[in-house]
Amino acid sequence: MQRFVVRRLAQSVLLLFVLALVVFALARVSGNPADLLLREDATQEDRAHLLKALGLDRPVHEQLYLFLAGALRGDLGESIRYRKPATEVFFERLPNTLRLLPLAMVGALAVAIPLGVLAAVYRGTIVDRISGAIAVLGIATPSFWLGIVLIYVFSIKLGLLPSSRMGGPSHYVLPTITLGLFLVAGMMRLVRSSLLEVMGSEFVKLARLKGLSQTVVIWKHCLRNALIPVTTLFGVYFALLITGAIVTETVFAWPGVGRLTYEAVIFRDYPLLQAVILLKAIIVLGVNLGVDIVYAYLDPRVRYA
Amino acid sequence: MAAGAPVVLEVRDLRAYLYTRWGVVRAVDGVSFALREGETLGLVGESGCGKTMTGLSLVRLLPEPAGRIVDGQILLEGEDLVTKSEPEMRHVRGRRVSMILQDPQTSLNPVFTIGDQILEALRQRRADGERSLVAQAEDALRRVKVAAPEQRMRAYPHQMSGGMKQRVVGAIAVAGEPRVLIADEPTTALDVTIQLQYLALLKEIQARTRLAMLFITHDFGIVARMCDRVAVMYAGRIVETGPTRALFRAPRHPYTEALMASVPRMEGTVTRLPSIEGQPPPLHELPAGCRFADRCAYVDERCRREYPPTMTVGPAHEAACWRIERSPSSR
Amino acid sequence: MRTWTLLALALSGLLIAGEQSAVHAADKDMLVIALDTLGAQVMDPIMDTRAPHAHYQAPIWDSLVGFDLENGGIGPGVAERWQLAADGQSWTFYLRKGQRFHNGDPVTAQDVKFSLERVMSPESISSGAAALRRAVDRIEVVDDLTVRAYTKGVIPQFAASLSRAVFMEGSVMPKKYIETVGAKGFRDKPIGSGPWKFVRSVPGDRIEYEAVTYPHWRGTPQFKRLTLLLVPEQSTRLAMVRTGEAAIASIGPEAVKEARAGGMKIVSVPGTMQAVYQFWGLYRPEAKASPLNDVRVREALSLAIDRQQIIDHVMGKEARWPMPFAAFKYSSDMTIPRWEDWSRAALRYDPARAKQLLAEAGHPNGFTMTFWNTALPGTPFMVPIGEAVAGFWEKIGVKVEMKTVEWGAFDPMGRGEQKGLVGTASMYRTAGRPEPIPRYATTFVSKGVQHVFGDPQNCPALCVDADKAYEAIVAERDDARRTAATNRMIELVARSWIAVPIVEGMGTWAVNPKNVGYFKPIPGRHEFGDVAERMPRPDQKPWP
Amino acid sequence: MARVEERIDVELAAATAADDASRPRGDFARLPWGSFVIIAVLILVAVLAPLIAPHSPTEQSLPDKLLPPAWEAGGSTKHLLGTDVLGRDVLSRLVYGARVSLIVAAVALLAGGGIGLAVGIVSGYVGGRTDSFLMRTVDATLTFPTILIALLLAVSLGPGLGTIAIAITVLIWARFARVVRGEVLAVKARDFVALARVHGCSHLRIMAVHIVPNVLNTFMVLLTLHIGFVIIVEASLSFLGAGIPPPTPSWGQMVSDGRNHIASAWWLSVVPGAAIMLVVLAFNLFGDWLRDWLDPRLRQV
Repeated sequence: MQRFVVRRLAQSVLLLFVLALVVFALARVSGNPADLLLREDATQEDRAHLLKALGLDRPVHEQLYLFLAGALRGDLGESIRYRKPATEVFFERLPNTLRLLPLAMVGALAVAIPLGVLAAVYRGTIVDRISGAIAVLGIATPSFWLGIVLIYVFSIKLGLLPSSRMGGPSHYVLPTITLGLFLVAGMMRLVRSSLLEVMGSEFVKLARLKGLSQTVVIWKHCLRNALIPVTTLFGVYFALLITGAIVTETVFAWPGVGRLTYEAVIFRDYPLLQAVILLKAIIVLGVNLGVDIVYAYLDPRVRYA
Repeated sequence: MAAGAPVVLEVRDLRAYLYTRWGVVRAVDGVSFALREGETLGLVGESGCGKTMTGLSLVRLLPEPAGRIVDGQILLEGEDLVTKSEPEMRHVRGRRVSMILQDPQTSLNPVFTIGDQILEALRQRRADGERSLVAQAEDALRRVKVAAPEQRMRAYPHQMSGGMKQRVVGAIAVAGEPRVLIADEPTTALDVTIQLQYLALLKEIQARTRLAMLFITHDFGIVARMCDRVAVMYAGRIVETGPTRALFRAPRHPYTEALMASVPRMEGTVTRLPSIEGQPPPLHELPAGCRFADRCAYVDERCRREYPPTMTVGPAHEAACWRIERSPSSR
Repeated sequence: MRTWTLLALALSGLLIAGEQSAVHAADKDMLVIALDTLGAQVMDPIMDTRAPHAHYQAPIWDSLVGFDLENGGIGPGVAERWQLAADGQSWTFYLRKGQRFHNGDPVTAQDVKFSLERVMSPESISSGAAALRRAVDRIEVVDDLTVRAYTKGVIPQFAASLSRAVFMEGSVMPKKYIETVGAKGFRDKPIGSGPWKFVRSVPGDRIEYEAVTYPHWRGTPQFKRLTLLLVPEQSTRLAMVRTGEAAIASIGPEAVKEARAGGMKIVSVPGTMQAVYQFWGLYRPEAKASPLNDVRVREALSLAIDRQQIIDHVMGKEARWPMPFAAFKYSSDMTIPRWEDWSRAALRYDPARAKQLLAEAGHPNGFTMTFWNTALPGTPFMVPIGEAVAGFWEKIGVKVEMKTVEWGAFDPMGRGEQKGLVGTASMYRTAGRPEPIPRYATTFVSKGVQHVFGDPQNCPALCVDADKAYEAIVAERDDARRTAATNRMIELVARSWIAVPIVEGMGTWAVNPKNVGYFKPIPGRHEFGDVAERMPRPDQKPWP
Repeated sequence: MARVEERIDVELAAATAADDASRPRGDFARLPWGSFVIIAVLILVAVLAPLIAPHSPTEQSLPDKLLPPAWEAGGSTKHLLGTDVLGRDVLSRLVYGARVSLIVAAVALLAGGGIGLAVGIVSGYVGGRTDSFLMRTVDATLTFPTILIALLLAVSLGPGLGTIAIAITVLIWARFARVVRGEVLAVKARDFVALARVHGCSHLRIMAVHIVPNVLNTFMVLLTLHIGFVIIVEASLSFLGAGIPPPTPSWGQMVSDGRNHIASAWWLSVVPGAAIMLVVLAFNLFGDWLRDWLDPRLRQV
């Protein structure tokens, strides 16, 4: 297992290096933060002063060298907007996202697995149709619209739940549903189809031949096999979510890293943008590595040499 | 086995159909036979004649939602399995009727250890408790001649050979000490040397437990070695049943005759093995009369019109063919 | 499988429980204001650049020059009064007695000198810093309560630039405190002399303040605590006000109907901005052939616009008929009545006359033009206004190729050689300022950033006149003559139809009458950083 | 070690391809007439937009802004589905919006899908170091904020349909590449590929003749199932202010603009939202059916 992890880390480092270059270039092409900070009546001289203060007056290759050298030391520069180290800004916001993300994913699993199993076992019946409808709903509903409708219904009309922002457990209900529905749709369909695939295999007959009940056969024998692809999808969705949370964090005023990415892009805050994308990539690669390890646990055939 | 052993399993006019997109497939279309304690009945026929479906019907494991038993009785020591509810059937499977499937590669759950899968089967039986389940599981493996059972218990299916896995499946099948064992071509996926060992093993188990065995195969060599009696199936029906010796020496149904002719003989020189022209009729468009009519050398106008009744042609030897009526003692 | 899910749920539960307690909606003593942005959310006046910091820094720091609370513009602040020296080269400020910083230190002239110098220091990136560096020669402490600033040349609106009414400068910072704890320490535990003390700042989420316990010249707060929330999505801000989680929320005109439907009160701050459209680089050779170079065409484009419909329908009546470019009812140095009459007549809706002018100019069935539609930060309703304007132009036969662009992408195009904009029109805005002339310098003077009349290398007659007119105003010491010169400049720009006002926008807020009592905003100032201390409790002063 | 990597991705391919495969063994897979009709209507509306739409999508009449749909109080039959904030006819914008959304979806899917297919085949077939590098790139691309690319392109290429399509393409190709690669691995493992190699076929021929046809049906299915995803991404980009710029009507922009009027003008976001849902439903059903129809294994059950 060690050799696999080491090889994977080596690949990731190489990839992060390439990603750093790409982000460095892309950010600078999208505009200059100085223009956004200057007032309309600022003269060229004012612009020069500001660029100097922000360290953007240096030639591009020098900026690149400073950025990469800094990155090796773990210093990703100072955010132009927040005037403090970009990593500090990122790690201030990360816990907020990590409060919402796992909850939405686990919640989605807790809903998707039973629904997926029911849809597979009672294929073609009303249960299957309902779960199919939920799946389409999940795929076809823009999350910002869902969030706003949920706020309108549950906090304005019914006054049951707080409308937004972080806070006690009741603050987590609506954002988790908004984030989770999209996940439930994808995962449920996967659980259903992979379960159907497994239910058709021979060892299921053998299990029933042992006199095991239908539920034991499904929940023990089949589900264990069916969940293997779900773990891989878990990794893919986590990567999507960590960027996709921008919309939900905006609607529910959740100060997470998704929203931070959006701000960094809008304000062309180069150091912050570079830091956010690199740190997110590290997290995603880490999570995917974790998923592969869980994968090995689930599927004995895949023991890493 | 003496003919007088008590009948353990009797199948009367069993019909099991598959409702598919292309119409109703009449896989088992009126099958009847009896199985005695300690006896091995061979169920023989070309692939697609419905023999596997017959086996699955006995344990009520026809593929959902397409397969359904539409008529007939399956009497296990007098109790009709067709009318039993699913929970009741759960007590039958593994404890009173068990089955060995064809492909060992896919019969075992890849993500559980061998030990887990055997213990699970043992737990289903009324635990007699005086020795721990693990010890019993190791005994079960020893009985099927698996070396070093303690290590093997912790192994995963993909770490074992085909032959080894089929032994484990066998151990699981007999763990519950069933009265009837259905073996659906258990050795087809194994190579020849392992085949013989496995068949000997089944014989040994049968001798010890006196269980009745229904052996489904298309290989006459195995039939000759393993089976006391043989039932030949064609297009969803049994066309001839009788003691193995009688069928090999004096087959009375043209299809059995043709099958026997196409088996290579040791004695005598044979230039070219005869084969039966044509194909068995599709099971969802079965002809009215005898289903072997198109391919039968002795077909006449009546054969096409009317399905022949089953007639006795010898001691415990029956066949369903008009030709018998026409010349009762042809041999 | 079961255990795996339970384990993950327990883990998340742990994370939730660990976070801080939330804002309780039912807390009577807490005034909650939901804003669409908290800017850089850095507690240091020299570190934020755009308007938002007038929201969240104003409660803590007083400005050297304050507000005229009744009709907008400047008024007494930390300095009770100030005087321009006879030679016009220096300004003397006389501080109000008995002012204290939150840590008890007295506010003195040394603090004022230190603050102004700190704003001009190299690491300061506040947007007004550049203007101050250009204006100030040196600063002298006369005595504990008097400070004098020497300017480079005569700068008529220097005092105004040290007030939040005009620019964002003039915050008075504690000299001794900053010198002891250093800049970082100052930013972590900021101290000012304003009516609210700093409590806590949660990045990207909220900033909490505590009222001072002694009376304050800006007004003694009725609420014990103030919280500014960052809620980026407008429909969410509106929801918070309706549920009472927030007392006040900043909304755009499009949400006014929805807010009223929910029983909220609407507070509109008149004269916070002016939505305009302008033509770029028409003087350049490559734009010579453009039909827009004909003043009759440009006037026709203005006459084609039904401004009343934009006010009533696009802005939901939360807007006013505009004054001339960058001018407002509270503007100084111009004769307001004359220009009110002018705007009624010149900016009228007269499509027939517009078509006639187009025909006279040789375009009876219209022509094609490019129109850049964008919205500056804080005024997203500029885009719908732009769409409406384009719609009106299409109605008189002009084919408009509209390009809607995000502000960060549009702004750089307006600087340097403006190659993308030459010969095109675009939406733009002027901020609510008492002095119109600095804004005229930016757009119409050849050396200005936008130089729509002409640049130093290529300055046609109109550009020369504008430069001369501007010089006349800046050099003029006498008020009456400066007003006449200003009028001339406004006349020149108005008749050019190159930069044309559309509507005067208002800062609109949704207010929950059960959370906060009746209050009046400061005319021209969209932000409430200087209003929070005068907001009464609902029982003290109910809404009419 | 590579073998193990393959195992994972074969699993994923089987799963993700089975992601929506219902494998209705023996189930009566009747033709999804419903989805055929909806898709046909959609394409018809998009093509004949100018004829069908009662008004021009950008024609404003401010006085009759925010009119409710005809069947509600205050609604007028002149505007069947009501009008928006600028008095434009919602039905006409919906009709023209169909055209825009379809074009964006088509360009993004064909471009993104195409690149994904190519990368997937190369990565799957070649395997080894290039394969794992490409897959790590796929991982990283998923973390890339689409909004950055959308904004960046808007700056350099100027706003418009093309910009959005390219931005979504960058997001899509990674998803396609991953699934196609898994499918290629599964196909490569089958005997007939080895057989072809034994007969001395060149790698290119093997890829073209053997690999592509087998991968195509998964690719087709993925295309249909991603239609919904593309429209939703466009809507989210509109919400963040980087979507298809006005005045071009697009469903995503309409839903996003309508969000401020949920209570007072519900139809502004519900109408386009319903349209998106209908289209996604139709394409999903069509995708499911297509998968069964194309899947050789299922044909001769």
